Amino acid sequence: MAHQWGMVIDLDRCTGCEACVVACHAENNISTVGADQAARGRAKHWIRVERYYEGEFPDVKTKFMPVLCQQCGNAPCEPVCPTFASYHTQEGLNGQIYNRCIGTRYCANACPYNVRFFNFYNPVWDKPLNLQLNPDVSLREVGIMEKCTFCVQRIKAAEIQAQSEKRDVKDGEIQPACVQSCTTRAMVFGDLNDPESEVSRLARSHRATRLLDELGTAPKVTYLQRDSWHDGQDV
Amino acid sequence: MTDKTSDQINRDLLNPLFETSGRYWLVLSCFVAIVIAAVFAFAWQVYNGIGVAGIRRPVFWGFYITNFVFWIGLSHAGTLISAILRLCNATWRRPVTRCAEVITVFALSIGALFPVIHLGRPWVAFWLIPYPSERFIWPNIRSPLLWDFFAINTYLIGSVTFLLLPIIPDFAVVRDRATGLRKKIYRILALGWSGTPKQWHRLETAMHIMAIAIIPVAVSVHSIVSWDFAMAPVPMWHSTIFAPYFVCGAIFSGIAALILAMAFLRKFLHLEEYLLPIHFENLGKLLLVMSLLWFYFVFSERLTTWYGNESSEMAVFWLTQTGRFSPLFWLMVFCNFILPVPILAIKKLRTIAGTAIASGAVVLGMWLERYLIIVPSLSRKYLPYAYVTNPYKPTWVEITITAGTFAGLIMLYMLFSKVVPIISMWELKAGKQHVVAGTVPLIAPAKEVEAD
Amino acid sequence: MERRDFLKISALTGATAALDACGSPDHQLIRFVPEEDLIPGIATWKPSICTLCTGGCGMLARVMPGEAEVVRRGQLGLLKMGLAKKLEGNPNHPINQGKLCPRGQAGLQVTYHPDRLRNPLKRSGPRGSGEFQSIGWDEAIKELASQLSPFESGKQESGFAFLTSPLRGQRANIVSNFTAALKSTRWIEFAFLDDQTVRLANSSAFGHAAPPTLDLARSNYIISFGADFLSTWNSPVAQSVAYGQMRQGRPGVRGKLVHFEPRTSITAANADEWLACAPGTEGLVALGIAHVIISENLRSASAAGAAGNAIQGWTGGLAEYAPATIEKQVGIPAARITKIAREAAANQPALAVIGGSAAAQTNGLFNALAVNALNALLGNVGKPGGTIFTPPIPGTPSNAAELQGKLEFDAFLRQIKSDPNAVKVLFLYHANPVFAAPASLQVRNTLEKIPFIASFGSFIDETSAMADLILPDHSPLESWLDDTPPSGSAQAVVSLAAPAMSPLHDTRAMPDVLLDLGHQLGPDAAKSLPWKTYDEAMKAAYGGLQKQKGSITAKDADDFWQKMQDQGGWWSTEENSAVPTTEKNSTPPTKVSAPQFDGDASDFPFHFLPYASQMQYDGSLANLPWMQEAPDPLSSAMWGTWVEINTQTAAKLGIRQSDLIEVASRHGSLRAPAFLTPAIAPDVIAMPVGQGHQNYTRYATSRGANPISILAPMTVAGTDSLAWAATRVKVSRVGEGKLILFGGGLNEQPAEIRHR
Amino acid sequence: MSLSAGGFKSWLRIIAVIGIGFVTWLVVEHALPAEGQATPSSAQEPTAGVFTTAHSTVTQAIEEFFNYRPEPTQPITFTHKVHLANGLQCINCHVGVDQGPDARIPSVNFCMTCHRVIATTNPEIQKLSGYLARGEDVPWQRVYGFEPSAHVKFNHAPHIRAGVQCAECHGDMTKQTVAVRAVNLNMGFCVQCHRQHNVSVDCVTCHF
Repeated sequence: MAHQWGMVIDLDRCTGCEACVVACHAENNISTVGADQAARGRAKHWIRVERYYEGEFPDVKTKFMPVLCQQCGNAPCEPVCPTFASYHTQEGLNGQIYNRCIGTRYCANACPYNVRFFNFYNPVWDKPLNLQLNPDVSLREVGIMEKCTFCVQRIKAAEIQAQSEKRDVKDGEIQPACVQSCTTRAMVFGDLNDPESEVSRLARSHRATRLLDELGTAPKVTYLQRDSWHDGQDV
Repeated sequence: MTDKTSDQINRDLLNPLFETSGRYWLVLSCFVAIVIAAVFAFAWQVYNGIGVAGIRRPVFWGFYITNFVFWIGLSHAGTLISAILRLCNATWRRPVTRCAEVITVFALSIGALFPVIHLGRPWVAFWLIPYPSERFIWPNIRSPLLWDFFAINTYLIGSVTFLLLPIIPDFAVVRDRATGLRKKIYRILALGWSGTPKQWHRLETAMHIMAIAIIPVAVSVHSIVSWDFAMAPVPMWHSTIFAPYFVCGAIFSGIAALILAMAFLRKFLHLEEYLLPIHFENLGKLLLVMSLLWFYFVFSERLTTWYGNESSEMAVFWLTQTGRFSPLFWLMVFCNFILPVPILAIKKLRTIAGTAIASGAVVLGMWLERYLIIVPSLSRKYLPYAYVTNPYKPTWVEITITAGTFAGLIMLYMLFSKVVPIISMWELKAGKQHVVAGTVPLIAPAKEVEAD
Repeated sequence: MERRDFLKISALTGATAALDACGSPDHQLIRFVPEEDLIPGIATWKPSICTLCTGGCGMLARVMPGEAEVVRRGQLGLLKMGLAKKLEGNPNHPINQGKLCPRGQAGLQVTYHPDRLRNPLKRSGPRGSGEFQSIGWDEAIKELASQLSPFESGKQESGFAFLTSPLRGQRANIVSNFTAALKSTRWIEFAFLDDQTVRLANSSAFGHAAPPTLDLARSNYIISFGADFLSTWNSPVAQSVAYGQMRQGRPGVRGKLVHFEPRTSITAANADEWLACAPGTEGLVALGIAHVIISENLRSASAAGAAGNAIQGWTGGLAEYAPATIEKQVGIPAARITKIAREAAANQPALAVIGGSAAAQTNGLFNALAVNALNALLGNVGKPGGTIFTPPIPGTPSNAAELQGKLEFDAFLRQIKSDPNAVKVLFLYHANPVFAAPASLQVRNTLEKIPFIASFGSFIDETSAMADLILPDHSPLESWLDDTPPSGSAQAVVSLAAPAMSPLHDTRAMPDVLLDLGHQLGPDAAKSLPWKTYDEAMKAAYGGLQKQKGSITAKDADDFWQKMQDQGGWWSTEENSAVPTTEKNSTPPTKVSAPQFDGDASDFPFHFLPYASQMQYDGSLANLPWMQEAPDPLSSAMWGTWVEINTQTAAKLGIRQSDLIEVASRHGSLRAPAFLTPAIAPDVIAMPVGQGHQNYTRYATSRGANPISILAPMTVAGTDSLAWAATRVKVSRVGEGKLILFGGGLNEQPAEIRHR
Repeated sequence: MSLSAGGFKSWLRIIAVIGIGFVTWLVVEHALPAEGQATPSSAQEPTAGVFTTAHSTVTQAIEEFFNYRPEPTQPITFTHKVHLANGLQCINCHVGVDQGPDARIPSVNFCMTCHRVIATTNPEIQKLSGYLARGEDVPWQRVYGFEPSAHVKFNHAPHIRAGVQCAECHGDMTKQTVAVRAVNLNMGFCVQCHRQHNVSVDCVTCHF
């Protein structure tokens, strides 16, 4: 049976430290664009930590929410791509096939989560920063759309490993870079088709919600809402 | 006009083909220069990357797609209008049809450029063509962009045919007058037209078929263009009203463009005796109707959004009504409704100058409309964190290319008027004959021959 | 020059890239023989240690073969070598348990930084001009030796001084021995964010001169006073891991976090209750809470023991600190203080912690002692779910000794100012006081007086730009490392790591250079530095742990040594957390002391609150592109600095988002764009430390403004550390500014709708 | 008549002036680039002396577009034929091919382990020892491999495990001296084989 990779993010654990953001940059060869381009809205962060304030001083609530590609089961970005560069993989990921992308940017407009990023110029690494580049991830050149892949290179590696050992991928064996670095263990990754996996278990929590679920995108990222405190007795 | 003999008609209308003033070349070269600048800008963009344009996350579409929709809209000037007029046999249409159809062909080909210009990697645009390869990959038929690709090509082929068919007899006339190399060329273009009853009859049938066929195509094209937006779950895009809204807007801007073109032709090609106030008045009435219709669409779109009060859509709504884009929005309303309606409604103002002014305003207003559909929605898309802080601003590249396409249309038009009589001569003659006879069949000369 | 161009081209053509398909060898760089035959595409994981902050996290470096452009034998060519590609937390390490913060992740870019110094440099232009010429190592070391030789023979205090960032483990040991060998007591550890105040308070209250270890994971109620323990304070990753556990790790139990700070730090943002008490009144609040607990007999005053006795009037029940009495002063309703006190007493185990700005006021020591007393009153010091202390490493001097006889930085400056000949040679290592000390201390002019300065840093920064000689250190990933984190774990921890990769450039490890020098200087020096190399020193120091009960069982010394490298260190297995000594009470009871502020409230209406940036920390990480482009968690700003100001206050002053505003104290002024936020006290102006470098690589130079520069030179009473939260400022709008934000909407509701 | 016409004309002019003025203001206000927004300086990126995935020259871009790659010229005319004839297996030298993505191309040290004693007089072997003497590795040129812009992540190991013979993709090396590009490894070739052995042809199997 095919896997359905999914993620759970516990907003009650997340501190907004952004370890995931930098880990993602390191793992996925995401180039920095520099101050000028960042000012022109060209910065690329496959995962970002959204911060919202509620209320006015002194009763201000601050909320953090990591947002990455939700790997929608019913993704608006997929049908609009004229060349199948953005398409649904057999394991339920929203694949982005760089070499097939012609840069219509239609997918990015269709995406309600704004998690798709475009290479307005060729990426640049001042030597020898290029020595850090992860050989398992390809470098996206100018005119190509890119986005979070759930670290598909790690998924593939684990699957090949499992296959060579004639077994199925174990739960927790695969950790995307963001999940691995998450300092509070707020993120959990796993197979939603396996009811026993931790991610499935957490996705059944009473705190589980999905981002912009009302749009019918069927996201595979589940958010566990922030808990409240009453005398320490709370489930 | 009725007292003009066919010789006079020939003389007046063929005059531009055989005599060219120095001023013509001067003006032409200006426009050519602008076009060249645009080509350079595009080359610059290909070389450095699309980043030289002003687009930014999440406003990934800007001037280019605006122009795309605008030009496709403009292209509804001719074919649709002239087809309708032909079918319902409006005699006054005769001098108008051709300059209308010409606009269609040129505007369409210019509009079709933009999807390629706006690509991140234009050199692989050919992947939109479904061609067999050993990789078993085909384009994605679910994508509205692919629908565009087919719709636009169909429409282009259709309108080119529709334009060329009625030119054939005029080519023949030119052929008979021209000399030397020109004669050779026009001989080929005339396809051996000799004006036999059979040829007239076939021309008639062909025109009939085309006139009927082209209308659904024209309507479908702009519906599909509208679906580029309506199919995406973006606030204020995802709306069922878009298809008719766009078609209406297209015809609206199309008529406006036609009136402008006629006004200029009349002035510069000295066609005062042929393009008469009556033509402008009638087209003006059409424009008035479309203006009211357009306002109806905008109103109902805005009303439903506001009444529905869905937060993600309200963000966009207020951004255009009172927010950063409100000046542009209200200018649009002014240009498309407040200014043209009185001018066109009051008979005294519905003069050539009046309609021309109204049309100019409408063309601008319709361009703004497209801009206001695209940019505000993308800068207010769902999650507030992704709202743009510093807005989309076009760069010199986008502006140059845009200017270049406007110059391009005029350039092509000027060149065209030098190779083809801009008014269908034989239809004019036919019209004259049968004003006398009192009956107005579609193709008169055939009857003539029978009479003999 | 031509050669360089050619290299550029070869780089552009992707000769160094994944594919060099076409062409022939003579169009490419020569290739050196690789040390070992590496198998391409296969990754190995090598333990390492994060040195970027005081946390002391253990790391695993993912090393893969790659082709690097390197200079060998004075010739440039390609070398197949193992390259670190990714850093992850070491899952076995007791401190960070497999996790790593954004700063740690970015450690890679230190190694591969384009502006990293590649070989020894000698000053060629006038001092500070930044003109250097490359020289060989032998020449460099000879130069140093000639400078130092007079001191070694001398008897009295010599003119040698060693200025470093806070060091631990054998690095510290070698530096101190080296300094001693040169007959000098001037080893100065400098850092903008030092924890001296907290250490002192802990030492007098609990007998442990160490920062606390917070057992959040098992705690039910946490009261934090300005300690941004989820971001930059103490051992952030250890605390974050525990925090996650505290929130959702225990079925049926969810701990509560209450945070007192004038602005919303990352910790405040995650608190269940954030209370903006007036700056400097944290101690009062703590005593207010204690008062409620005592007066309502929720716990007896005596329970606080020594910590309580350190506060005047503690035994009397702190009548004058009743919430109703202090609420005006602290700006928090009495009811809430009372409520918190009752909750804390009811939800055991509970703990209190102080840090950050609360301890960086002029009355910081009092605040710390007050919080310690409260902590002791809550009764969980040294117990599970409370504040505990990392036990000392068996067989090594306890870190209590580290406080004694250490020359403080401003004392050092005073010495030079009073006697220009006091210091003749200064060694610099990773300390950048010219940037990280208030301009009013005139660090640059003072250090100018020193005839000879040598730096071991890997980068040119404001301070090392003044050096006469630069001997670049390896990057952490390229060198041996050891660390003995004083906090963050209930186990005694010794981290140790062999080089994860071989050096890219012609650099040498600072400890090895010191040992070389020592042996060249003479017999005395050689005696006090008995090891040939740095790793030998470590082997000698930690060999004894083999007998201790810990994470490694080895058959012999070499086996133990090897296992220690494989594991990334040694740690005791059972949690024998050090017990606080309650009977010892050295200091006389301290009276309540009100905070002093520089500049009077009428001219300078705002409190100025600099804070450690999540990304650039204290400024030492501003040179890393990832740290520049990663959006700040709260402001989402990139590639620059900003001034946080309350929305209403800004409205009063006519300041709009991203306007350029001027912040002026009595000691200087700076300009930066405004960032409007509701989550800061109306009378407080906050600003992240880290930007505003004048000379710190291509990425950080002249970017943003440096809040430290306008601070007043005030110290925390009873200590020598800078009271960096004790400055008052005024602000005014000067024009349009440029603020690069990644995030757009600040609030959940789109503004267009909210205003209707 | 003429009067009214004249009145009308002047009225038109006023409208025109107002309209044009208003439009210009709007364009300046809303359409024209703000400073710092559209400065061509930002277009100068990427700067020289950097690593970039793009092509440095237009010619290169065109060559890749038409998938033209010149045959590599090897520094040493290494003969696979002889080595294989002498009983060596591919994997003896190309270590790691069954463990991970890439097969190793042996370093000069590795070759010299045998050639210290074998065929030392052969001029090509002397070239080899020459490299070692100069402390250089042999600058072997890649024969196969994908353009970076193909974004292909090929992994040898699973193919070896699946029992794919080296020859199927690299030609019969027992007949080659210096390795030549015997098989055109384009996507069609891969997909065809994957379909035959009904292995996944999901794009993300190879492209990520």
